[in-house]
Amino acid sequence: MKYIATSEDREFQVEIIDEKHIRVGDRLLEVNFESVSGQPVYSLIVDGRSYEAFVYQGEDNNWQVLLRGRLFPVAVEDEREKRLRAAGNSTLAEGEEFHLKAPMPGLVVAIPVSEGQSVEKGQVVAVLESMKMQNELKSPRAGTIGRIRVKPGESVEQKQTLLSIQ
Amino acid sequence: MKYIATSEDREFQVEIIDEKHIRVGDRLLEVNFESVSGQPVYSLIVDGRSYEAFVYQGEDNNWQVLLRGRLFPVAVEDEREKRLRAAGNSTLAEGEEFHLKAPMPGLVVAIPVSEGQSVEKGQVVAVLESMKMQNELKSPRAGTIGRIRVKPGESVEQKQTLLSIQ
Amino acid sequence: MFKKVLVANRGEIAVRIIRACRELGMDTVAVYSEADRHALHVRYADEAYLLGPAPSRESYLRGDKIIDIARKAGADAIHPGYGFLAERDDFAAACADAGIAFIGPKPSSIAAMGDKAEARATVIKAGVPIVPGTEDVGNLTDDDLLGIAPKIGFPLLIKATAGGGGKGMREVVNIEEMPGLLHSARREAESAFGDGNVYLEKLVTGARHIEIQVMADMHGNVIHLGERECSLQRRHQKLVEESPSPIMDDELRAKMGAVAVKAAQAVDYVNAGTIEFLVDKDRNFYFLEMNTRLQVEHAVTEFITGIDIVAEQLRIARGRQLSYTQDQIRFNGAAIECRINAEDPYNNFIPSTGRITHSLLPTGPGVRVDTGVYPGFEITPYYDPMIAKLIVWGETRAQAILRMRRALEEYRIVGVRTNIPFHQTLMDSTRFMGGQYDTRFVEERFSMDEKEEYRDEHAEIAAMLATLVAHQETERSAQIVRRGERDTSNWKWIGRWERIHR
Amino acid sequence: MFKKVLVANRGEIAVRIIRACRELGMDTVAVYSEADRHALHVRYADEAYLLGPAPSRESYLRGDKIIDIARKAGADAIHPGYGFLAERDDFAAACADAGIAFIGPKPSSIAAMGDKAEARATVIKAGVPIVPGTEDVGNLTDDDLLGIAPKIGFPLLIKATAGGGGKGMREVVNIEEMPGLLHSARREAESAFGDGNVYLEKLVTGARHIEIQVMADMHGNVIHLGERECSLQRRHQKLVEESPSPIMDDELRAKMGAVAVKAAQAVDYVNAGTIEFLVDKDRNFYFLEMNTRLQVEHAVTEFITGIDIVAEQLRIARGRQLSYTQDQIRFNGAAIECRINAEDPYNNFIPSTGRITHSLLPTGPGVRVDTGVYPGFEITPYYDPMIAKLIVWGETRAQAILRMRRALEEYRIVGVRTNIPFHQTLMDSTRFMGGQYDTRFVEERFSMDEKEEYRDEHAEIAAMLATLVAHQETERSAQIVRRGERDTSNWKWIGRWERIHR
Repeated sequence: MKYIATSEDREFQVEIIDEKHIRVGDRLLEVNFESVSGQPVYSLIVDGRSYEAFVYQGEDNNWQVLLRGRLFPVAVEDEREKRLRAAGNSTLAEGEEFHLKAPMPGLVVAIPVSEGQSVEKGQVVAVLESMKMQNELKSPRAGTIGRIRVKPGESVEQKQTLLSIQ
Repeated sequence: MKYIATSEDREFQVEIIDEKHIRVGDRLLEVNFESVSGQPVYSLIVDGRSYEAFVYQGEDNNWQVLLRGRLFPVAVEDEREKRLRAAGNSTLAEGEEFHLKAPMPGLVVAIPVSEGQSVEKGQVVAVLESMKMQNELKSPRAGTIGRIRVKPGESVEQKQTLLSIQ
Repeated sequence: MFKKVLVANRGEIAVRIIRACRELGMDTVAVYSEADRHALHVRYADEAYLLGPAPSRESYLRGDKIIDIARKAGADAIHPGYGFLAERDDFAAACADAGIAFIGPKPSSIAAMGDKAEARATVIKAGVPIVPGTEDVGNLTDDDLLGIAPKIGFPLLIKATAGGGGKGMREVVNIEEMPGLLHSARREAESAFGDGNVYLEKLVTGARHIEIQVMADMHGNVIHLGERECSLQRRHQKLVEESPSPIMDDELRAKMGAVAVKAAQAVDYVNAGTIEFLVDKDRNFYFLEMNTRLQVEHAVTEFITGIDIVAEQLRIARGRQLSYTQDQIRFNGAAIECRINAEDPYNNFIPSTGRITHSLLPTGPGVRVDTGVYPGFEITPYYDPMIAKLIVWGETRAQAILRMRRALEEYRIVGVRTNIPFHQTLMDSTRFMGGQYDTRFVEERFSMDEKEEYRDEHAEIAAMLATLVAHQETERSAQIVRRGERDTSNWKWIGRWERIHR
Repeated sequence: MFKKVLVANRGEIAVRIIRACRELGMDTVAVYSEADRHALHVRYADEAYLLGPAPSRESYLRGDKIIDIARKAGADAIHPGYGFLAERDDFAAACADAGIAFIGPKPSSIAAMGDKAEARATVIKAGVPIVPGTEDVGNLTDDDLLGIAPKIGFPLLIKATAGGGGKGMREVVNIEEMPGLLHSARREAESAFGDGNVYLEKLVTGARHIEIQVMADMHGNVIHLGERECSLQRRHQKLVEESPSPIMDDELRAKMGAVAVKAAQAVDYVNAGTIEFLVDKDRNFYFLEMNTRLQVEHAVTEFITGIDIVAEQLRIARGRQLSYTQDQIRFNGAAIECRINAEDPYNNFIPSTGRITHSLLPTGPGVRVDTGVYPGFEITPYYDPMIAKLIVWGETRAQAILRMRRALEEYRIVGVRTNIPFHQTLMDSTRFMGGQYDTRFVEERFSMDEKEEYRDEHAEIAAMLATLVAHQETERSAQIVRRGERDTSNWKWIGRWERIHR
């Protein structure tokens, strides 16, 4: 699974390959990662270097890493979340019809709205399942649901239009 | 609830009166008893004296108390158990009919044997419930179940005969 | 010696005193509030008695109850530790009336030094240099003070006459803001000490806060155990103490020591006490106040002198002569103390409460940790945030700093945030290493995020750690979702959705 | 100094060495077995590399792998600690061949002292008194030994020439049992050191085991840091060490120290080493053997001399001169060490394994705990049962004993049984307090349950505690039963019973 971690204003591409390997940027690294005594204290041995840190979760995707007496705030997103954010952030002018597209391939779990229904900005208009997780797709603005092009249970391609909002 | 604790070859009558009071022999004591960090380490403040000890359970009713760098093996029985033991221990000659009596008032939960059935020494012949606990009554010797005088669901008085073993 | 000693305190200092008593073969009596049933001093003491509810006023400040308990338990002495009742002459007197030895100075000495204005007047007579300010005894009205202020000159400090630890202290840079500051200072002093009296003192800039440890017995012997450098403070709270002071030399130590002894003698002092001085850039020193009790940072002096100050307190209180003469006192190596507080250095040092779930103490050569907490113990908001003192010794100051860095790096406390990262950053700061700091350094010229090159080096590791933990969390929640799916298939579930939303 | 040091060990000594390196600004490399991923030395080191499976032969004894790792990691020195590869001259030589500094003596010195028979021959030449026994070098057959035995006289000891720590050691009281004991001794020595050679030594009765710490640099300077009294042993395993020895005086110390230095010089010794002596009732002393490495109990000497022996080892290995001359060495106060083992003193000291669920370290003045374990760490059966060393210092031996009692009482380790109660009983024993003990004291004249009056006093408290816990358990199980009842009523349940039993 691929993640984008932002630490000290630098973006790091971190891919979790398996239990023992990760790729950072284009470097394949052998890692040995363990939680100590079931505490939020983690021991990381990466290519022989041994590190221990407190890792606390902040809001959303923000983590606080206390390492060697310094605090590093780190934002971690996986690609899905990044796309979701992109999808959500796509700004648009009023009135103009907006086509909600699938940010990733997946299974339509639910369309909790019906055609003609008016929705608020941020209201959930579709639930899409992918990577064994269900992701709520929100309306980028207030409006009315136009045509709904998919039904629950259907699988959709990335970028396939799910419904439109007038 | 009353207990008999045997420590250093001495018998102590210890009665748990409530959360904060116990009676040892005829002395009423105020106690403050706490487990430390959810460990088998216990802090006891009794009439102002503060003690801390490890208390481990051994077999049956035997406890190991590690106090001030010394180990005290302590046997703890409640009256019920003592009576049960008395009942169980009551030795008897072969052949002679043995009348199993209720060691305490209670509810007959089960009679897992039937008349005429032969039983081993120590085999459970009756289950009696009292003080919200179920107590198995064992046959003091091998033999054959004679008359069964009680049925499950019946409540019985202390010393009431439950069944006989020939 | 005493048979049984009641320790009228809590936390690490109560534990420290119990240890000294035990090592001298004395029984110990702990007192505790409802919040402290599981506290270490209760667990370690031979006896323990409940004082009352968590708030100090209803528990650790209840001198009457404490004396009753001492009587009931048959304690022949009471050690007050620091804070709480330690500098209350009425409590010391009440102990005496009850025929219980108060392990500390005479009530008269506490009173004389406890009232800061009177203290100034007393030591002036003894020829001890003081910071310019209101010379006369307290009870001054705001008008008096506003009148005197310009003569002293700004900036100046408002200080509580009954005060200590910066409570009721205000800095005044001009006359306009002074009335408001007087008001808040008096209010704070009133609530902290039950005495709203304040006095004024010139603010010495670029000053160091250096104190001298003195010990005096009932036979007129008074010695000093050298200095402790306490300039590293935040909001008048000491954070780090060290001895020797980076600016000290034998000559200045001898001079300040002699003055400290004189100040103690001026109030006929007995037992352990500390004279606090302000030392300006030209190494002129001025008497600030005397702490008539055991000091939090006493362990720093214990490390470099090898003297067990608390044990010596107990002997003195019993009427023994001092075990040492001044010329037997040797200073060996350097010691540093970091006060470990339950507060978040990344969030304006706000106190952090909660249950300690895990802890790993630094140990090994030259390391001492005095603490009153342990895994499973709950840090409550009722008392001081200081949960431990980490003290190290080294043959040289440089070695002590390296050892302190090592120890801080090893120290793990999970469950509450601590200021350990603050200390780690401080120990790495060139100013501290150079010994170039004053009482304003921490607040005005110290930053938690210096050492950029260092941060760059570890930014990537931090990124990896955060990602690995985040991934773990994701997997975990994903599993929960999967489990959920087994119960009710998506199709049923979607049906429900549709019913609801049609 | 060195840039990066690999620590070829585990447990408390690996942690101890990492601390010294860190305080000298050196990077550290840990090696670990599959059982030790969570071990403290792995957590504390800057780098960590897996050696192999848990058994020592496949991990910590794999000198080849360790040297490869040192090369790969770019370590310029290896510290072997004690045990494992510490006294393997071939390993020391391999380090030298790999251009990596071995922090210890030259291979030739290790070899000379490692072979006990050769060692005896060597020191005899240097005029060092030895215990009568087989003077000639090893490789003796059982027949040879059986022939020599009567000349030496019984009782005597069979010792492994490659040995140490009592492995392969047997006591022989008559010729009849000797063949069998020779067999088992050789077998044990073979498996422990890969060398079944043994030699004989007269058994000195009522003897004390006293060792002298020596330090030697590459410039021919050799000094001693006084003695450590190590007579308190069980099955030839030291349990308690102290310095000074209760029987020592300056004159004897000077004599033994001089002899120890001579013995070290006899093998051209460099770095830290220890000469073990047997001292008989008349205070005659005999060379036993030399441990050519850091000793478990080195911290006792660190406490009374103020010298950081491990840091000094690192300096010496780098080619530095000793930081001290003999006449700069001062002995201050008294220090005692208790070895805390995971074993049950109430059950014939059988080792106890398991996860440590809770731990509370004694701290405060004059207390040091060196340990490699922490709450959550699993004690495995693969390695030495020693999980911690508790060392205390006091101005006098009496104070040190009182402090040790205090510290032992505070120490809490939950999850495994420990021998702390043994130490507590020992510290209370009049024989120990009087300093009247020899190497047989623990096994032959010490009992875990003395002090009857004490037991009577606490029998009742123990009864209360056991009862309260038992009651709590009863209540808990009762609740479980009650919960059970809610699910299926007794009546249904009885019905089932009847069906089954009709």
